[in-house]
Amino acid sequence: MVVPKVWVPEWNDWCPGCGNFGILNAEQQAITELGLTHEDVVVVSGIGCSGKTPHFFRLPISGVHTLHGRALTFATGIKLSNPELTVIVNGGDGDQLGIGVGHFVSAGRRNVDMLVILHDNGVYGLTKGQASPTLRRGEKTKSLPRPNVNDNVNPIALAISSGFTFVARSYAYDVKHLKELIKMGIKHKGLALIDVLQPCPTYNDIHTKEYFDKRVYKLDSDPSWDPVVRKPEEEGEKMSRAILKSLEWGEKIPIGLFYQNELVPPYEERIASNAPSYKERTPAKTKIEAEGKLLTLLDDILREKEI
Amino acid sequence: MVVPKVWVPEWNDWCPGCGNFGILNAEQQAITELGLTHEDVVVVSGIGCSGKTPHFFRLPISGVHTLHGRALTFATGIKLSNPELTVIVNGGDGDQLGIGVGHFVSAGRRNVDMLVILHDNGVYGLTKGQASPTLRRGEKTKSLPRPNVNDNVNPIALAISSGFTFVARSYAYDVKHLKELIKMGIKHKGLALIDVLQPCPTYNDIHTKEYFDKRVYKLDSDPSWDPVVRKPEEEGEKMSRAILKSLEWGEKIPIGLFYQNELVPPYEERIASNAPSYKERTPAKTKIEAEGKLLTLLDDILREKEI
Amino acid sequence: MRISWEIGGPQGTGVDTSANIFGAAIAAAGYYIYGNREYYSNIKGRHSYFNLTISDRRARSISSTVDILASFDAETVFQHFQEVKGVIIYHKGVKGTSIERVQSMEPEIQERLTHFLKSQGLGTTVADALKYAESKGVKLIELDYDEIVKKTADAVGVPMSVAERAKNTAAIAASYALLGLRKEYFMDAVKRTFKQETFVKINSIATELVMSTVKPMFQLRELPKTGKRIQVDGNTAVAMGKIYGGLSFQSYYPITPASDESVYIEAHQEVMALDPETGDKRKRPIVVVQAEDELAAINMASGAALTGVRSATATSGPGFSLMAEGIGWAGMNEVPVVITYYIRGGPSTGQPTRTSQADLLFAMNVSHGEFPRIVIASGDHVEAFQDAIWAFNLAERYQTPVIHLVEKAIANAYSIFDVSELKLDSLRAERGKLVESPDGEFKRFKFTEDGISPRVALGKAYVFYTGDEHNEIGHISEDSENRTKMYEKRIRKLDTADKEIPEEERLKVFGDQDAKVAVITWGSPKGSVLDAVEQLESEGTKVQVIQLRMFNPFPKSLTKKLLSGKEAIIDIEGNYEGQAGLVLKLNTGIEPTHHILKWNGRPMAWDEVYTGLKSVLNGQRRVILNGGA
Amino acid sequence: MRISWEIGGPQGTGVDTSANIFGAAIAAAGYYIYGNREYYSNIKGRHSYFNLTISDRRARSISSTVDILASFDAETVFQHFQEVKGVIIYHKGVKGTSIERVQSMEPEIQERLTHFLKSQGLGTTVADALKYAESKGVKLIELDYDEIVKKTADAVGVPMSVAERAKNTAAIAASYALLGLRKEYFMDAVKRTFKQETFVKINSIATELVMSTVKPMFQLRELPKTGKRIQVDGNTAVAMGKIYGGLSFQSYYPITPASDESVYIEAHQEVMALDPETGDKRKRPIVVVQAEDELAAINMASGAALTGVRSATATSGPGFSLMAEGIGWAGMNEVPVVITYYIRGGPSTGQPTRTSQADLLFAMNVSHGEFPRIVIASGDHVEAFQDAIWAFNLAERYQTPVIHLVEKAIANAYSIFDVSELKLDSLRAERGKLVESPDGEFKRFKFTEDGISPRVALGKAYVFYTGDEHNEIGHISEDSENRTKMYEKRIRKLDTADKEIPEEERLKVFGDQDAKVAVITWGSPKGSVLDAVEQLESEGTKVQVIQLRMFNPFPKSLTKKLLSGKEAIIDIEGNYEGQAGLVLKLNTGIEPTHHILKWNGRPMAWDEVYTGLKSVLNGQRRVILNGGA
Ligand SMILES: Cc1ncc(C[n+]2csc(CCOP(=O)(O)OP(=O)(O)O)c2C)c(N)n1
Ligand SMILES: Cc1ncc(C[n+]2csc(CCOP(=O)(O)OP(=O)(O)O)c2C)c(N)n1
Ligand code: SF4
Ligand code: SF4
Ligand SMILES: [Mg+2]
Ligand SMILES: [Mg+2]
Repeated sequence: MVVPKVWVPEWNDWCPGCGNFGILNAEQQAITELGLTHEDVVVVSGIGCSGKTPHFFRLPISGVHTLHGRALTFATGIKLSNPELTVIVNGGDGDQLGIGVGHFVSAGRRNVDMLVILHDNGVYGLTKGQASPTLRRGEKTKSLPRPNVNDNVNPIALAISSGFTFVARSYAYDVKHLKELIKMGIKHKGLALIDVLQPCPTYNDIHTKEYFDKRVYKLDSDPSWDPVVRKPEEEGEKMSRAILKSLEWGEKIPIGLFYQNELVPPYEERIASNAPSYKERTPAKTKIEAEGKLLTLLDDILREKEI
Repeated sequence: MVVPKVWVPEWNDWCPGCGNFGILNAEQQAITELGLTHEDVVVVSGIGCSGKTPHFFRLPISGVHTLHGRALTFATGIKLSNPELTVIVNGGDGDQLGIGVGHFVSAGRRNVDMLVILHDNGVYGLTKGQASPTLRRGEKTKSLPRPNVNDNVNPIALAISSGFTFVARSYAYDVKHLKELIKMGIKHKGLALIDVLQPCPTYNDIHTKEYFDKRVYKLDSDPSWDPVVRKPEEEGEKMSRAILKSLEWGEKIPIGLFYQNELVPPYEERIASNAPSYKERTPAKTKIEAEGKLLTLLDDILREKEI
Repeated sequence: MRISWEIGGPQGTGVDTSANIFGAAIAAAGYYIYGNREYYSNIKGRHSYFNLTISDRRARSISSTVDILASFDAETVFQHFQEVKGVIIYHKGVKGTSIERVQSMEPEIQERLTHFLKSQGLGTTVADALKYAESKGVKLIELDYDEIVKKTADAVGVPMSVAERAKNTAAIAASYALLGLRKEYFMDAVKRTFKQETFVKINSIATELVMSTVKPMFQLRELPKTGKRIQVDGNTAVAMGKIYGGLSFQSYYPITPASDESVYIEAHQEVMALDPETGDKRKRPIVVVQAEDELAAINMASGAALTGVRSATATSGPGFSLMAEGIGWAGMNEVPVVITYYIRGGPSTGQPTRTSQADLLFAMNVSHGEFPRIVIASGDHVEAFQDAIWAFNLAERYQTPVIHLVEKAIANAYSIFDVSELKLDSLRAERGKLVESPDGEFKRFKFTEDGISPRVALGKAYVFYTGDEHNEIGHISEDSENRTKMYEKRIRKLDTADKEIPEEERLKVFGDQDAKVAVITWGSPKGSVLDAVEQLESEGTKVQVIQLRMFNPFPKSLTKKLLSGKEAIIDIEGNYEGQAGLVLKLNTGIEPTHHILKWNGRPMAWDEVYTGLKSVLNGQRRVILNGGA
Repeated sequence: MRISWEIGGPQGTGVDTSANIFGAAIAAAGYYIYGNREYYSNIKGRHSYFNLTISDRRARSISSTVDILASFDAETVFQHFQEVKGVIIYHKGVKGTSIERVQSMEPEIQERLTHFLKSQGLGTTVADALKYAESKGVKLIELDYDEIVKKTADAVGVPMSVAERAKNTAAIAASYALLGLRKEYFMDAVKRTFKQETFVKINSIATELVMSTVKPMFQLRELPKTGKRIQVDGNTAVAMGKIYGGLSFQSYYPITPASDESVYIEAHQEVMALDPETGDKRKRPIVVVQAEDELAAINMASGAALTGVRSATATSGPGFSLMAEGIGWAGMNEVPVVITYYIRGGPSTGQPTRTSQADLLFAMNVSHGEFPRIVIASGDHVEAFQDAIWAFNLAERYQTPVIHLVEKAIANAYSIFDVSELKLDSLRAERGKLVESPDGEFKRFKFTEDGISPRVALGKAYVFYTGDEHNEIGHISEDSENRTKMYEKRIRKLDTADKEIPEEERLKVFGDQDAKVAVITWGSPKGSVLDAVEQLESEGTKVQVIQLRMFNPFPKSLTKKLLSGKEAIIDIEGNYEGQAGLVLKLNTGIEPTHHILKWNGRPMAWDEVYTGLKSVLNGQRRVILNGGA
């Protein structure tokens, strides 16, 4: 394994003051604090300002900057072939909830053990500020010719309805809060979402730092807030309570963990229950040839077709 | 307008006993009872057994049998260009909630005035019975080599989280119940979903007629069930109550209206508020040429660019 | 020796099972079989049929004329009576059924048949159709299936509904009896198929009832069998090839006629393999994911490939259209991923269950921008198996998506062949520049002479991938000079491939090299073309056949050499435009002089190719085939 | 007469506004302008620049050498000093900045420049670069922007941060002063741009400060203007064309460099139109939908087209890849839908903000199966406008998707031209076989001689559409004979189109018809090619230029005729493979003898084409251009 002699990070070309910096910092800190190295971490991303995240890491990790809306699908292939990797997906709100929302919902059905960090800035940043799916109807950010005509999707409600088993929200300028959630999300066994409120000072002149600073409050400041499903019976009620909570958006905006359910087995376990060899011999660890000789034995398979 | 002298319906090639027959009958009855003709109705469908629906109508309507998962997108183009048409979308559960789930969620954000009839049979019928997104994890229908490894999506919860403004469930073998809901769904101003429990006797040997017959009960048998949002404040609570209700699936399965909210303006109104001429001169009604001469006047537009 | 047998009936009424029992019996007697299955995009009720060629050597094509037609419904008689040259086995009870009453038949067909029978001065019942056949010398065998079912039911002591399928067995038993082979093979096949005692009994009795009444027409004798033989369809052949080749990850979205491959692999999610360290046999898993759509399928496969595993997906036209963007990403990121592309009738949903060769140009040009797309095509089941492994080797050597074309006519057809033909031991893995233990800084996209950079699995070094243009490290780069170089580096891999892959492997030559007439073809028509050419040769006409196996990089020099000096170059393929002919022209400047084309969704039968070739030799420039119900 | 001016700076610091003010002033003085914009796929901070050609007649290309470079940061000097032949305007304060310190410059570029300067025996600061330029005869104009900003701020009485942009104005004021034109034009342009009094003041003062210090180098005089002129970029030209052509529905998903077109239309969601019944002017709406992805965009557009309205979408490579399946459906269902395809650098995400011509073959072969894809390409802004209307006419006449190719180099470039060139009155609507009031049974897919069936809007008759193969009614049909016929009917429309559309409309010929040398080209290189050829002609070398405008159906006979007897056929295009050359070969058998190609993402400058042509004339077979920072 190579440890870089001189690690030359890329120049970061996000706009000054962009909330993405906070997200990147939190990610880096979380990875460092968890003691993860480049042997462990693959950061997968979609397309957008947020999509550039892996290139801007100042830690030596691997990065896979994929297609607009498709990060989750690549990540799924990576993780299932090599479940030892820690896979973190960074996606924009357009990326994950617009063009990619089909994969978002479908990923919930699989519950692959990964973490999705949603860069929720209300706009399509990299294409110059069109409305993203989290912008509310009637809102008119800087570069819209008219107020937004679409209703927004609620990432928290959608993730819960889709089967994500760890659903949280954080705020890009509260790096510590975000970092802790990222650590929890990485450790969570199953598919995790952190919806990060990410001001885009260039295009989103509504949901600014000032806007959030005075609205954001922490869910766990209420000691009775318990988002964790501990028994199957609790599931429905904790789900709908979390969804109701997620509708709170106005003078007060809650951040923190909305819902967690580790009773649902991650996809890796489901594979292993069908193919027990998967527990030890994952695809990435299994040799399929030795010096060119194919190692798979076809006898059984041929026998089935013998005539 | 042509009224067919001899209307020769296509031969219907669904399997004997298929729940789709009930859905087709209910649709036909609803259209007839509402007095709608072929000048009014366009039935749009995706791909699957359900996708063949428009071809099998025994009424002269127009049918647009589109692509797998894409029916809603075609329907949107049709409806917005000619809002006078009544557009009904028929889609399979694979079609709408698998490959097409991205459009499903996104359609919720627009609330175009259309009705989606979901043929919910738990399987991919036309491709020989693979698990569809509504099949639950662990269930093993006839043609699966192993129990289903994916969790299901809950169409009701997903539709509500996505912004559908009329969300109901019915049962293919209760034609009368379904017919009434279809009539309501057509009359509803905005995007309506009816999730129709549709037994597939060929591939789904779990969710059979017998299975549903003894489980299905009507929501409105409880006189206190009021799914209609009448004031904006009610929205959140009615939503989360409907979602909680939709999680009820076991010995008892509720059918009927889960949620309705006509306070959200349909997309057509949103267009008209930006372009008032849309109210009278819809694209389909507006001539753009007369004997080859183009009628659009470019003067204003050229003036903006004059230098 | 070749006998053509056909059985038809409504989808979902046991046509497949019957054809399998019949085939198994024939195979047990030492014969080879080539079978093709035709069916509607429908689950139950529409007409489907099996066409089997029985031969004493490996069979590779179907005939458009039928020696024995086994039917039990009216539609089968209507759809096929014109094809039959030998015998029609039919149900007494349907004789009175007229065309108008067969609702499952499409109006176009009803109209055409009505017109035909009327033009012959006949009515429109099954009896009329049979009368026509008889007038052409066809022998009729009438069975009363109702009676057979009744007798069987009575004998076994079950209700008639339980004994229903006895009629299927009766139809194949009658067919079998015509061949003159020993009854035991048939009985064994029946027993192997039906697990339940009652059903074995029912079918045995039905067999006895029929066999005693039908006299042999063909004097087939048992043939000696040496070595192992297998019977596989194209989907299974590819699946087996992939598994042998080391497939470790397959993602797919259900689609006809591709998903049977994935379902087969799913059912073999663990396979035995040698552990190279210990020498033990141990199971290894294959991860198979049913994705939410084809966009997900290709991208999951690419993601998996980045971890260093052999990874693939399989689809057909509509899914492939959806994969365009993902294939482009794989091309840009030099990902070795294999796409098995089952061609069915297009455009759009088209004819989902029918065959076609119309997607070649799309496969070769898929996705925006320029990058190497390696495209290979199999011509039979043995090739389908071997090419699945070849595809992995090409993908890993040249680090680019490889598109493996297999048509529905191969996927849903099957053949019996000797296992030795697979040449298992000669098939090897070539993993190209995959670095196991990197040291030093890893430049995933290093500039090299041959355009191929070292590759490493995620987790073994820190590497970067992006669909944006990038520098050697894999970071985004918009620099114009890097752009020119990196872009060229990727495309240059095709030149390297062109240099390294012997042109002899990229095409196969058959027939007489000195012939003045050459045929070019590819994919499923191969067998029919070879059979047609053999027939022509036996009549003294020499023809050279070139089967194109790789379209990109194209075997330019060799085709030029082979085609130089030919008086006629006949392009035979299953599309309208003559797409392989266009690719030939583009690559060599040589243009086919004649075309034999077919796009009606049915595979080419050897005898229609033969007739087509005759027409061409008589001067016809463009022959359109339209055989097959 | 041609002057090449360039301005650069970090994205988001007012480079565009500055270029616009400068251009407006020049235009007011009666000059024509052609401008090209280069920028990174980035919002703020990366280097972007504008290159303007000033001319006394309609300008159509950029130069690779620059007469005046206006800069205010170090990177602009570094990226461009080698291009300049005339004057560099730079900021005193950056002279000491060295390459290493300009972090926004990509490592590849830093390395190359460092290497270059060192090879010249120089250091790596801006001062060194300037020294190099000076040694080549370039004049340097040093401005102290900090001082200008300060003075301006003081004079207006605002903080320095408010007056920041005064430096931009200073840079263009200095540039303007070099030209020798009257100050008023400039001042007017400043006033028109800044609505606020304070800003007008700031910029006026900055202008005065600079103008007084810079002496004219070019003696430009005011030119007379006759008639109306407009300045539009390619996105706007297409949008205006579509609107004029009757566009009523446009769906899109944001993507560079396509979405500016849709955003423009969105901002013009209501346009004035004549009511043909009353003769009144009334507004009509254009429905513009920002879709959730490109799959939705194409399908919404097709849905809209079924209601009888003119409907379109616009995208670039990644989106087009996603549209493949939808385009196939439109082809199968004979839907008149227009796809404006803005080509940017591929494959995959590629270089989103750079130009390319590499998507031609993909556009021509998009989606599985065979169906007519009509493909046209515009070569300049006037054509972009007119072709938008042509595209609708073709789509409706031939009832098939029409793909209109426009490259980033046209989309994000602009030119000034006379409105009369648009020939508005000669542009007409052709709606083909659209039936307004159907009577009798309506067969949407009726078999006809020319392959074109009557069409009707949904709601006016009951009609059926399906992506499956269908009969004349539009119901699914798997019948083999119907298949053969219906399939052919669709493709035959291309023959009809080929017969009906004059080949003269499908290409344009320039230059000397009797020349022994022919150039074929298409799209954005057009202007540069024509300028280069004009230069060659002025030197006595005659060249014929063929600009291909329609690729499918290809103008076979005319190209054959035009190219017959040429000694050299030079293919000039912006890709690696010479794709239009391949299409030529495929259609005519004629192969380009030489290639001038470019794929570095930057548009072709007229002078590099000129040099390229010289190389070709000296015998070089393949010239690769690599100009442009
Ligand atoms: C298929 C496809 N369509 C469109 C684009 C253009 N595109 C690039 S970034 C982007 C949107 C980015 O918005 P978001 O996902 O919210 O990310 P952000 O920039 O805000 O972080 C779009 C539409 C693309 N790259 N690919
Ligand atoms: C892009 C694409 N992928 C796959 C298919 C194949 N396909 C046809 S029908 C179908 C699934 C049908 O399932 P569902 O939508 O549930 O409809 P049902 O048949 O159950 O009514 C699939 C996958 C297709 N037609 N197009
Ligand atoms: S555009 Fe917005 S999201 Fe993108 S980098 Fe700039 S501030 Fe951040
Ligand atoms: S397969 Fe199932 S859904 Fe399809 S027609 Fe048959 S019963 Fe109905
Ligand atoms: Mg965003
Ligand atoms: Mg279904």
